[in-house]
Amino acid sequence: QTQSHIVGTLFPMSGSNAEFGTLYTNAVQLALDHITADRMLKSPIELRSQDSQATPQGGAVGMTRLATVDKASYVLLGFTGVSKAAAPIGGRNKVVMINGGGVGPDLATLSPYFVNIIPLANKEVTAILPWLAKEGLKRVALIYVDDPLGQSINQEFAAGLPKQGGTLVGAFSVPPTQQQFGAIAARVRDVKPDAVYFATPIGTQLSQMAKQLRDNGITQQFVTYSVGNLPSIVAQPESEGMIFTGQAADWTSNEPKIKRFVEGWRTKYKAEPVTYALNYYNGLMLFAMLAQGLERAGTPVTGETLLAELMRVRTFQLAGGEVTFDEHASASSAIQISRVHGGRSEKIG
Amino acid sequence: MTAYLLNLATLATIFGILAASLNVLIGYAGIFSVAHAVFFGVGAYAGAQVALNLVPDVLLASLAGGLLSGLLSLCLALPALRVRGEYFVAASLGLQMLAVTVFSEAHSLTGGHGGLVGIPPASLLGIDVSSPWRFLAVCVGALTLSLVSIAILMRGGFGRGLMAIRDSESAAEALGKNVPALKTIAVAIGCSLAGVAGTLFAFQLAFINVESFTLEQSVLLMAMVIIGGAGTLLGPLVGTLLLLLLPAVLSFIPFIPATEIGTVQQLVYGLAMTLLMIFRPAGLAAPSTGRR
Amino acid sequence: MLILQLLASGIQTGVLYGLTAAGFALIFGATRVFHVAHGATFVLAGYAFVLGAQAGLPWPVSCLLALVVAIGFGLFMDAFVYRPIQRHEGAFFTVFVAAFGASLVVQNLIQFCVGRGSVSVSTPLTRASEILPGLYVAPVFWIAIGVAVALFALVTMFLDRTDAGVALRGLSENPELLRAFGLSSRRLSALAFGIGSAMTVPGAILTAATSGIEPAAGAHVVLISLAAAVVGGIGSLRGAALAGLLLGITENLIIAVLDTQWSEAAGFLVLFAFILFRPSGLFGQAVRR
Amino acid sequence: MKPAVDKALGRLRASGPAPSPAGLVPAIAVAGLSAGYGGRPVLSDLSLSVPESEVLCLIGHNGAGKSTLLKLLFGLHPPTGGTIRLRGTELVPHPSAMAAAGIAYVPEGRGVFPGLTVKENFRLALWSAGLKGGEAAARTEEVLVILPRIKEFWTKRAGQLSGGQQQMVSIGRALLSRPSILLLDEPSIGLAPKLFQDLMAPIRALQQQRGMTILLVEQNVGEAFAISDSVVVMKSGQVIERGVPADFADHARLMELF
Amino acid sequence: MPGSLLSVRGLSKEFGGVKAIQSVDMDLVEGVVTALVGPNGAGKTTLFNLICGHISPDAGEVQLAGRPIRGERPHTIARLGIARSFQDLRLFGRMSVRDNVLSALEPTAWLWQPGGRRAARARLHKTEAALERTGLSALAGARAVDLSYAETKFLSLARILVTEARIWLLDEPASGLDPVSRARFVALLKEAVAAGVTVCLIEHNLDIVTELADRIAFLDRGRKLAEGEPAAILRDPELIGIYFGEPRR
Ligand SMILES: Nc1ncnc2c1ncn2[C@@H]1O[C@H](COP(=O)(O)OP(=O)(O)OP(=O)(O)O)[C@@H](O)[C@H]1O
Ligand SMILES: Nc1ncnc2c1ncn2[C@@H]1O[C@H](COP(=O)(O)OP(=O)(O)OP(=O)(O)O)[C@@H](O)[C@H]1O
Ligand SMILES: [Mg+2]
Ligand SMILES: [Mg+2]
Repeated sequence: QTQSHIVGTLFPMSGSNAEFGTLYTNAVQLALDHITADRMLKSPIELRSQDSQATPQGGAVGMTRLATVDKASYVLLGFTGVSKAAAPIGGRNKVVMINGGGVGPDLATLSPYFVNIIPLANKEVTAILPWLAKEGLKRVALIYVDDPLGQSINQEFAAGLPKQGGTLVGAFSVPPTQQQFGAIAARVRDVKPDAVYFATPIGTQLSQMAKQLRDNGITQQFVTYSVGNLPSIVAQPESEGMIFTGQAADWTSNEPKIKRFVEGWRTKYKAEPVTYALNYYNGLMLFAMLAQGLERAGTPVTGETLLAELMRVRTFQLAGGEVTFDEHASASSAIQISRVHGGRSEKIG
Repeated sequence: MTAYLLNLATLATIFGILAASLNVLIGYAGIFSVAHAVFFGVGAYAGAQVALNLVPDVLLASLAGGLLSGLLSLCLALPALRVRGEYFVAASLGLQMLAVTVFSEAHSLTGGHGGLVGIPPASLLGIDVSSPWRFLAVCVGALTLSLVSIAILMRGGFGRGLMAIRDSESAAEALGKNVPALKTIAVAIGCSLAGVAGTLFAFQLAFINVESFTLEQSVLLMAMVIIGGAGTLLGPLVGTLLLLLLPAVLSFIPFIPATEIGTVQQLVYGLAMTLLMIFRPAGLAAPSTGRR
Repeated sequence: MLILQLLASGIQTGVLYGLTAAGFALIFGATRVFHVAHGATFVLAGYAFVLGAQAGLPWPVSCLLALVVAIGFGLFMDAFVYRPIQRHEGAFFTVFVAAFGASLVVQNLIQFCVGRGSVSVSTPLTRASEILPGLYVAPVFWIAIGVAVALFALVTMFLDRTDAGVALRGLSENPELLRAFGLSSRRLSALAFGIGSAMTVPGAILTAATSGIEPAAGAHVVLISLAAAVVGGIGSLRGAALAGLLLGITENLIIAVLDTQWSEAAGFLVLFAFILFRPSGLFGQAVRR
Repeated sequence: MKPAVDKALGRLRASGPAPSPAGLVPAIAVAGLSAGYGGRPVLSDLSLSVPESEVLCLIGHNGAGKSTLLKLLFGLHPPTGGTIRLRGTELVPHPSAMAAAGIAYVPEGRGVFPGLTVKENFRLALWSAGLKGGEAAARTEEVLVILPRIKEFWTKRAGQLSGGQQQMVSIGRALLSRPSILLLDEPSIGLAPKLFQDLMAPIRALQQQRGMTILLVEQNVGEAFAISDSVVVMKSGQVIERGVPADFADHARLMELF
Repeated sequence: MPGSLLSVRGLSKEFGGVKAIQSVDMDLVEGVVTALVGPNGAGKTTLFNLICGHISPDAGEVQLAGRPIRGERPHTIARLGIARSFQDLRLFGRMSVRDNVLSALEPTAWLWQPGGRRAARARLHKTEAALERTGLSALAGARAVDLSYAETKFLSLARILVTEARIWLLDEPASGLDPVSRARFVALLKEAVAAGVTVCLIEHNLDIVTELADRIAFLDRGRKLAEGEPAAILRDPELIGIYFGEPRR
């Protein structure tokens, strides 16, 4: 028995985004179970958790703590603000940071040590545009949170829709704290869209948007990106029929890795898994693979060696399929389109 | 471990400056501002812009941050000259909410919700002070300077003038105090110091966005001052240490389940605030009241 | 039509703001306590209702449960937090910090016990139908107006007509003197907290039905209450209610021309302007010392 | 001059500290009473008896503890030791209990709610005395007979009244409960001397007619003595002298006592 | 009027229908003690507030040694040498007794004080002397809120004592004092008058008025009804009727 590998998590565990923190932690826990069961590593993995509160300051303090006190070589984190604050600290301390939740396009180039295992949001918009055209949904109204994510989605639509013969008939930005959407509904109705696209990174906000728009007589098609895959949203009656994109993650697939993840999740947490969870599951799995390679080669496992290993291998077989990292260590994988139906999500393309 | 402690210590120092500057308003001048984070923010953005676009010199950036905050503090002085007590609290609240909106909408100046990224490492008059130890030293220097100047000012006639206004504005006027001028200066001093703290914060984090300058931050700052003891020199520091380090200490407690750490922290935090106020209403650093 | 629709949603938001703000103003007016935990009362009432409904209780029972929880929390804060502090020097801001701490405790306790997401009740009453071309109004619109107006009338009548109401006004002026009259200032302040807290219940229940309620929802509620209480003139129920309505309408109407992130700011701009240009509020008397 | 004072002093000492007429239980008797604010003692081991149906004037230097004593007697401030007996029965003072036992208290300063009308001020007093309907009306009428001028400003806000009028309302509302014991704390402050006399004359008449007991704290010795039956002097939280007003007529002697 | 240091001409003020002061003329003559007498609500305090600039008059003129001061800010008027006390004292409650007095000595306290250490020491000396005279030396370190009633009255006087004001406007400075303290208080005032201070005081206690005042100005319902020698005023049956009777509204 040698020294254990320290892996940190830096998720919001309190405040309005704490639902994500719980989800991500569960995913990491499941991955750890599987890694241990498979005896992938010689030394055990030890998890250390810090609360980022989804704020930059929380992220900076937590990251420093993980990097310098806990001496983690590998940290899983999420949220754009947190990522931005943590990235320089992690970079300075040579800690590999895995982002599986934040999808702002400005995350791509934060630091060489900053790895995006989730396809960034602009890629999701690119994937939904043809589908909208195919369905004849020409007039699109966008409700977006005014942050880099929302802005980039807005730009993607404004540029991409006309090419497909559609128009962005209205783009309404909201602050991240907004909870009342009755008035927005009035404006959305006013522009007579065929489809309404929601771009908010906050799950509770998305569910409120969907409910209040439906309540206020908006019957048009709802569309969103991977955030729509949260269990609380899928379960909500007002989400019925909502379309969302996400990494290709087919829960019904027979591919053994994904099957193991889905079944493991169902037995352990008595719930349906979501894409975000898969990202963080894969995040820890990726660590195990990298560390396994290093252990075999007799190289010590540090942030530096892990990153070198990642950039050397580039392509990994993770649950849900093959993932390739580009020169900025940002992943790309296939995007799938799903629909909420009867409180479950089903793949439609 | 050292780096972690250094980081915490630096943050504590920065918040120490903030709390001490807020204390000038709350404790001495009786101006109950819940908009202090606004001036913290203004300083941070101004300092960060200087560092990003001109030179990453702490002194220059702090000067810019402090000056801009001091200028904009007129927004706070204006209502302070007209109303007191609850009305002023409400006014500063309004200012805080407006400022948050402006911070998140003025993309070209503040980067919006995305914030300003990649603030370069700090230097001081050409010397690199970006290493944790050196930057802590800079911050401690700034804190010491602030505390000393606050102490000197508040022990002297200026401080007495402010406290007189705090206790009875009309009596202070009747004794020849120029109330509007004294109040405006006090607000300007408090807010410029907050701006300096903001600049240091921007350098320390290398990334800032509106989330650090919200109402919660303002209330937290206020709690630091009140819990430590408003109107005392060391009270704000005590309050800062307590409120800033409490979460850090709690995170070392092993038996709290990882998923609940945040909630438990906040719970203890809130409980500590309430209980401290019930049992030490005058603040921790205040002398236990003798007569009366 | 857009304006009309926004006006409608402004009125619906506004009457509930007004009612909650009037509760805050009542408490502040009578006891001089800046009850920042008013938002926590709101959230607790909302959760009590939702949990009651989810447990299968009939809705009147759930409402009653919410009422009991709200009043209970108000009384608890009065007796165990504010009163001990006021027994000391009772500085205004000490109360502020203590109340803020208590709100944090409530928020995190709910997170701990119930969960972090928002909860809501589904009811067909929130489904809007087109009553005029382009104007969609849900039954809750009428319910909100009806309940708020009725409750507000009831409370103002109580304050104007009954002995206890007169005593509450006396309490706001001089609690010590009330004791010299042989009345219990404690019981009266409990009364103020009871009624004031009860006034959050309709807002909480209807919010749970329309937009769902989350542990952190209290902050916004208390901000609005505070702003409305000041714009209305501190201590004036009528002023607070009217200002609440005004803030709700402003927030919504502004969306016709600006993006939503400006709507809250617009409300606070109104507040700021009021303080600068009419510090006594809509109905208050000037304060200067 | 000097021998006269000595003689008066001698007579005072001979009469003893608490001359209560034999066989009559005093209306109020306190023994060994002590109290303070935040640990600072104000009253220490104070004993005093107020005979039934008398006007007892309590004088003493500023801060002697006179107001504190009245507050204690009405239960507005807790004692730290000693006993309070009301017509022989010991009780723990509490405002509502004291009010129910027939004591009324008129505090120092203006004892009215300035924002309420005179009528509403009276209404509160009636409510606290548990009086309703016809009975309340009768009591109000009764007080308005004693102090008829209150009718002139019946619907005005108390804050708009002059000091004398406010004091009249304050005493009037105290009379609503038909108290057998009235505690008056410096009713003359801020009032012109004649005003005070005019105000107190009907109260004195009522007192004699009903046999009410009045404990009057006053600084304006001249006016107060004119309507008092006996005088008690307090110094630093203790009773140091007791006598009848005539005993203190000598100015120099009075100054010495302060 | 010859020797008039402060002159008030046609001063009027109305509060929402209440005519608190109606075209009042008054002169404070150097070295003369004027007592402002009148029933409650006569407008005495309001007159002080108008003179000191705490509220602005609707009409009228105020001159200090020939210089018009109407419309000046209160602190300017104070610095010109008019000191006032308040009916409700308005001490600086959370400051020490010493600081209460000291702050009265540094009206223009900016970020730094002119004169350096020596001037500061001189101010401290002056403060200690004032505390000594008012009998507060032993309490110099106590907070003002912790003082007893009589002590607060003396502190209020000490704050005025240290200023170099030529005119003192005192609003019921001795009300509620016990006879001994009152005697001490009056003695202090007499000393000040002897030293050349011009005093105007509002007082209900006619003993004090007769003991101190050289002149009486009689106010009722905002109007000055009479002014003159105390003996003359106090003999006027009509004025006495108003003063000792209830004010009729
Ligand atoms: N609420 C209070 N808190 C603290 N100390 C108090 C309080 N009330 C009175 N004291 C102090 O207790 C002492 C006695 O006060 P009290 O009011 O009983 O005196 P008094 O004899 O009525 O004087 P006066 O003639 O001035 O009315 C004084 O020293 C006073 O400062
Ligand atoms: N700021 C104000 N606003 C409204 N009314 C006022 C104000 N100040 C004074 N008044 C009114 O003006 C009148 C005169 O008041 P003032 O205080 O000058 O009387 P005073 O002679 O000092 O009486 P007292 O002897 O009772 O102190 C009163 O009717 C009072 O109610
Ligand atoms: Mg007294
Ligand atoms: Mg007056």
